[in-house]
Amino acid sequence: MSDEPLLSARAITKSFLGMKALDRVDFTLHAGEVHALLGENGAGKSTLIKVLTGAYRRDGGEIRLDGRPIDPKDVTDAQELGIGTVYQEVNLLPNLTVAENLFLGREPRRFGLVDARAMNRRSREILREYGLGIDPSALLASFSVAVRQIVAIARAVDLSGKVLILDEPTASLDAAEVDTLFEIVRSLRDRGLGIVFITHFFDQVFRIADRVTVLRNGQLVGTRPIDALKRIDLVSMMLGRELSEEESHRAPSAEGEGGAPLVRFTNYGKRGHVEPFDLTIRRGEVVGVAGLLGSGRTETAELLFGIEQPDSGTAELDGEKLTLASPRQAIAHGFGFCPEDRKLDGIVDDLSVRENIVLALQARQGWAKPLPRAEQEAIADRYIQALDIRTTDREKPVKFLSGGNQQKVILARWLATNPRFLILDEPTRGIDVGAHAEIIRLIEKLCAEGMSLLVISSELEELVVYSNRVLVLSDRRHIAELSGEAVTTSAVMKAIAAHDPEEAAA
Amino acid sequence: DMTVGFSQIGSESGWRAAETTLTKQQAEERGIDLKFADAQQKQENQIKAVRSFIAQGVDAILLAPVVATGWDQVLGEAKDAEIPVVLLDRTVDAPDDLYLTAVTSDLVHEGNVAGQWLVDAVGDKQCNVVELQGTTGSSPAIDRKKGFEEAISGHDNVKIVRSQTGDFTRTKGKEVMESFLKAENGGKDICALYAHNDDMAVGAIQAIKEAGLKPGSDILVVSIDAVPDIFQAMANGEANATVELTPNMAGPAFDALEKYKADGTMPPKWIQTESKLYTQKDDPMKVYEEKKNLGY
Amino acid sequence: MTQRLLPGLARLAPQLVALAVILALCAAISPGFFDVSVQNGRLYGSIIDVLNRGAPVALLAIGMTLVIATKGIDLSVGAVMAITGAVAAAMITSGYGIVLTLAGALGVGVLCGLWNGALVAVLAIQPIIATLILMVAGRGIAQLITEGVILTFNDPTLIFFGSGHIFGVPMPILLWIMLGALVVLVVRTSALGMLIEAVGTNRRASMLAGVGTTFLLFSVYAASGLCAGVAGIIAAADIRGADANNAGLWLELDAILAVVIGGTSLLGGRFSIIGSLIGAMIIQSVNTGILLSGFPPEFNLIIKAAIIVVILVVQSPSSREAMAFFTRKREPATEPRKERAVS
Amino acid sequence: MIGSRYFPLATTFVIFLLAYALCYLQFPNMLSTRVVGNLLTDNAFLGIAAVGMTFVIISGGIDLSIGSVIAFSGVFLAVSMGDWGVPPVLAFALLLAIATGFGAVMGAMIHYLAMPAFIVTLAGMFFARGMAFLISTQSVPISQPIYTAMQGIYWKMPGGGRLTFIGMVMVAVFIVGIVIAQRTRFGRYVYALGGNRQSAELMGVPVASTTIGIYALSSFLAGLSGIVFSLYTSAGYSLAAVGVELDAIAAVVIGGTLLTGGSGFVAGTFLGILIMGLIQTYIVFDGTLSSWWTKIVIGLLLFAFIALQRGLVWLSERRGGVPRGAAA
Ligand SMILES: Nc1ncnc2c1ncn2[C@@H]1O[C@H](COP(=O)(O)OP(=O)(O)OP(=O)(O)O)[C@@H](O)[C@H]1O
Ligand SMILES: Nc1ncnc2c1ncn2[C@@H]1O[C@H](COP(=O)(O)OP(=O)(O)OP(=O)(O)O)[C@@H](O)[C@H]1O
Ligand SMILES: [Mg+2]
Ligand SMILES: [Mg+2]
Repeated sequence: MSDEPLLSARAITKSFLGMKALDRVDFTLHAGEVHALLGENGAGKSTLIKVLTGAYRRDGGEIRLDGRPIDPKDVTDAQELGIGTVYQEVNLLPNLTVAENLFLGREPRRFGLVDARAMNRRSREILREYGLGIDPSALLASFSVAVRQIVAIARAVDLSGKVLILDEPTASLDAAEVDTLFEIVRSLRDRGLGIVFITHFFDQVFRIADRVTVLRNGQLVGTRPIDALKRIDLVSMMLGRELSEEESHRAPSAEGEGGAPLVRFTNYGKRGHVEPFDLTIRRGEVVGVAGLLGSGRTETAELLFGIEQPDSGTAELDGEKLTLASPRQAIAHGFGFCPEDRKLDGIVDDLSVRENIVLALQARQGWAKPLPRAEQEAIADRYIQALDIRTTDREKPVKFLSGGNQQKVILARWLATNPRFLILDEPTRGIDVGAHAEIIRLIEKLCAEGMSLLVISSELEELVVYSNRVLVLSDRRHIAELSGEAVTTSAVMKAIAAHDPEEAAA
Repeated sequence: DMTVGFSQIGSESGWRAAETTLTKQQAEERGIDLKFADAQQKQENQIKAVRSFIAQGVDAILLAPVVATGWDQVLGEAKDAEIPVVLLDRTVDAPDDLYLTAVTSDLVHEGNVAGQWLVDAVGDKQCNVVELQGTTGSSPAIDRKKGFEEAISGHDNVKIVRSQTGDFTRTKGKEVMESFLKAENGGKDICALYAHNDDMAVGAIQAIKEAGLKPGSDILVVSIDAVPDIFQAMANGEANATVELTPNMAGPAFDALEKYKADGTMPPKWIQTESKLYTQKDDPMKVYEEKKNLGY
Repeated sequence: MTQRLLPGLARLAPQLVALAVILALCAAISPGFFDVSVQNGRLYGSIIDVLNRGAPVALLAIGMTLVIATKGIDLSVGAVMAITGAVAAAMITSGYGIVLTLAGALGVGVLCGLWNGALVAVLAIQPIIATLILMVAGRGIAQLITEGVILTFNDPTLIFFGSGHIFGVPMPILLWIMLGALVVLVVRTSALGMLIEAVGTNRRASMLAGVGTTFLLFSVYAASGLCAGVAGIIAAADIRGADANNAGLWLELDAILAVVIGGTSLLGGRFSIIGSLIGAMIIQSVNTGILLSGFPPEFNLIIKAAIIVVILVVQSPSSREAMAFFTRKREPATEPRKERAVS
Repeated sequence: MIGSRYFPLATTFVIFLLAYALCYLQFPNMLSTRVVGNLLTDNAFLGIAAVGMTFVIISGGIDLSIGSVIAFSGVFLAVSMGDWGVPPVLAFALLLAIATGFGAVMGAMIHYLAMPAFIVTLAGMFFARGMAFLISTQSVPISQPIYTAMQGIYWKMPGGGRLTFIGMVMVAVFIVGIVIAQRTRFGRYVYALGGNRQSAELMGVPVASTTIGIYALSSFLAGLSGIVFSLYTSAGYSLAAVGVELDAIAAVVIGGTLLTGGSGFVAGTFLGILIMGLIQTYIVFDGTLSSWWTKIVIGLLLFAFIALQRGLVWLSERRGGVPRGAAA
């Protein structure tokens, strides 16, 4: 680590519509370090990244790279300076092929024309380092969010001559993928790159980071070397207060298991999506769903919520036959579904926070029975407070909220419908520790009130904390179900491994 | 018997519909197999149609060209294929050996007849004329304007004070007339209206009435085409004169074609149809009854 | 209600300013522009003409706004006008009563809208193309009904819708104002407005939230068909005949223009019907102004293009930023282009 | 799955062949070199303009001005060569420069003023035709030796059909268009922009210059199409080519390009042009349709093609199970 910082930013200021998202923030990055950037949802992490890489123009402050002032006007400028970035939302182009995404703007050329063959060959080599054996000439759209995220990382890594910035790159990656990513990050660090890493997973911070910088409400709280930092200190830096419940563990409650069956799916499946499975969910029960990438978790949820139609099997609710021909029908029966891809399937970005929160409730009531404005406001305020959604006011278009806060808005949308059966696909993706604990507590409270939950999550630690039972999926098949005392991280890992030893070994 | 391809411009007005109807009728009467192609107002479609007729091997082609220019090539192809072409209602800017004959009226002459009528009607009185032009750039609009201006030139008492396009439609005719009336002192300064077709005149007549003036007397109305509705207006005293453009262009065309096919008689290069002037004196109701069922 | 109305009006400020400027220009060209007198018991004057002649575009713009709010577009409205006008003329001349005639014509308009809705919502054909089909075929259908001629009629009640008046106010003006008010009322007092905006902003997310997207799409296209139906009847009644060839020709473009000038984005989502109505009046003022100006018709298109460009430039987010920049020196609130990058 | 990207293209091709076969069964003359030659010649100007439109639509935009630009081009050429005495080659160069500049200005307005392409190009449509009116309202014949010479270039196919110069120009433009779209960086940028503008920007796509380039290209091709049109008709006319933009859009969409942007092929547009040409040829061969039935039948056939295409794509999606996001 040299003394001269690789990248340094001084007194960066940026405001949106009069609201200060960054207030004289300083930030330094040395060559050969992994620097974690932490903070609650809406603290200004993504904004800082965007300012540094020219995606936003800053209102004030100064940026230096290798001691020379730089002023990237757009992302292209930053790329040319050797700064590669993965922005928070997976920002690739699903309509291009994987290879085209990797090489957009710097395609290998022969005789002035793009050399597709060379491009595909090199893509295959690059992706192999990430353990991804996919066909680079296939459209990116044909792959899951996780795969897209890996491709985005691979692109940024390949672009970064000096600095690599990763904004929540691991949100939908599983343990094995994260390991692969960290190996690559370490080797880049050893080659002398500076790496900025944003995450909400503390484990990852302590595993990989050399220093951390914490932001709170757009202001710099401090930068510390990781060695001298305790977990609990970090949390209080972020929150500005102590978090007692953060580690709250819960023994799966007995009442959940004993509750009467609420929904039952028998031999439910769809060819090419998920093989037929049986699933019963009792009142007040949390069923966790674990599995590797592309194991069919999301697709299971889509079947259960009526987005996809099954070609075999039956569903019952309270012992009565049930057809789930559309999400609308599922909702009418008291179902809810927080999708994994919040940008595409979740938020309605031009509408306000209030409208986003009441959307599902209003849709269920029908257009002819509008919720009175006062009631809408009351509902919105209630959830803004309950979930600690950071927004200047409830009429702000939801697109101006930070990623994690958008996630909470969608959760609020479903809670507002007071569902009997709620499906959460990666509910804690991109959510900060405080909110994370909040959401887990909320999940527990909801089941205590008799709501049934199906939670899909890549974080096994989290999953085993609140699940009464855990379904394990692999290769689009339900391969195991663990319940009661058997719900432990290692048991889940083993179940996955039993099916696919190679992947679990990683 | 004969197969004849007919490339019609489109169906943009009642007059055009009548021409189509009459052509079909005439063909039927003579036992001619008529292939009809509507070009939707586009020259390129007409060229395509003529080419397709050639490819099909028809015996003759009737062409009502949407515009005068741009026919040399395709007419050349027809000539190569030895298919005679007869032009209907408008001529083309092409060497006249490329077509058999043209059956048309003289658009400039029509405007001239209308202008002449107005000049005679007003005598020495000062007369401010407003003009409703056809679609900007179309040949009837250009020629009918030219003919009218020729007729009134030299008569300093008659002058055009306002001229706008009414796109040959009733709606626009009415809308434009409304603004003419406002711009010219509520219509009190307007002595006559000249419309490039009857449809616009019919629309304008309504505008004049709604402005509280009497069309036909407060404001003279002269237009061109002689479609049935204008005769009704004339019968009511709301229109003064119209110049007929006969929709029966096909009759003379088929006559010429049949003679040519029978013994090779070359018809004259230009068969001009009459541009007859109708006024209120010509028993408009009777003409209306005659014309009513011609497919206008 | 008033608290919410005021910011709404503030949002329409650019449109209102544009309208005021254009009207002022008209008055400069034609001194008597604002004079209103009573002629035959009917209000009479250039400004009345603007309101009256703007009726078809205003009516079309009402439906078009809803369609555009769902991220759609309806190119068929001009043709639907021709069809409904033809149906009305055909029915009234063959002796059906005025009530049946109106019901028939409006019913056909709604039917056309439902057809478009089916193509868009059920067959998932892209709106531009789905409605292009009816745009092409519809005029043919109208001509089929009238057999290519102008089908004239003399029924006084039907004519009343075009050139009649109540308390001196011409019927077309009353109709577009009333229909506009009605639609605004329905859309804003029910949840329709919000649901339409949701569908237009993110159709998939709305579907997943249980919004009946299919129903909404059918409704907006049907509404557009209905509005086109009313416009078609007015257009026919105005000239006492159904001109299948020319009724509503190219008016779809004017209607879309009105919606955009009115501040509704072609990308769907937030919409303002009042804005669109103002937009329609802006367009008509330009048209009437051109007619009053006495310029030769060759200039019409250039003038229109220039005015559109000026209006849009003034309204565009970038220049609003620039203006804010110059008025409130050195306080650049946001970076417009980059803002879009995250939206 | 492998072919799914090209599936709409393949579908369109199969539909075209089937339709042609049906036409042939009814009118054996349809399968003559004359008809094939005519398909190329008669649609040359539309095809060239549609190539530009394909780029615009793939980028998520639309260009309503092309018909007017074609008309302007004709009038400009006719008057500049005829009345002003500009030598033909210079007139061509001048025209293409004007057209390209015009497109670039529209592109710049779309980008820098953040105005929707639909409206900017609508204003462009009014403006270009207005300029044509200002130059001349009349149709102006062109009688230049170079025109006669170019019109005289053709290959007479066996059976009497002609592969004309302008037909060949169109084919060449399509080939160049395919190469630009598929094999150049600009081409990739166009797709990127249509896929997701913000993502493209965050991935370092030069959005401003690409947008300007796209509309400049479209107007350039519209200008070229105008030259071809003036060759086709030997005249310039301010009322020419009304509504060509809609025909071009229809051809592009029938060719399998999504109006939402991001996906489609220039080659598909070629098929779209052929299909539209086929519809018209069929109607003329039939020759019994009245003016109104012509319109209705064109609409119905358009519908049939699109519905068929959707149906096939839908079937394949069901079978192959294209995952979510693919439609986005
Ligand atoms: N384009 C924008 N317009 C207005 N406000 C914005 C915009 N982008 C971000 N903000 C606001 O700036 C603040 C910081 O947001 P930012 O996305 O940087 O947070 P973050 O730290 O990345 O949070 P998260 O962990 O949830 O991703 C938030 O309050 C957000 O609402
Ligand atoms: N590693 C991979 N290699 C190839 N294809 C993959 C891979 N991972 C996912 N996919 C594709 O992504 C699709 C998405 O599957 P699905 O979303 O049901 O998985 P998931 O278990 O929910 O995973 P995720 O955590 O990514 O949401 C699968 O159909 C598969 O084709
Ligand atoms: Mg963030
Ligand atoms: Mg998933």
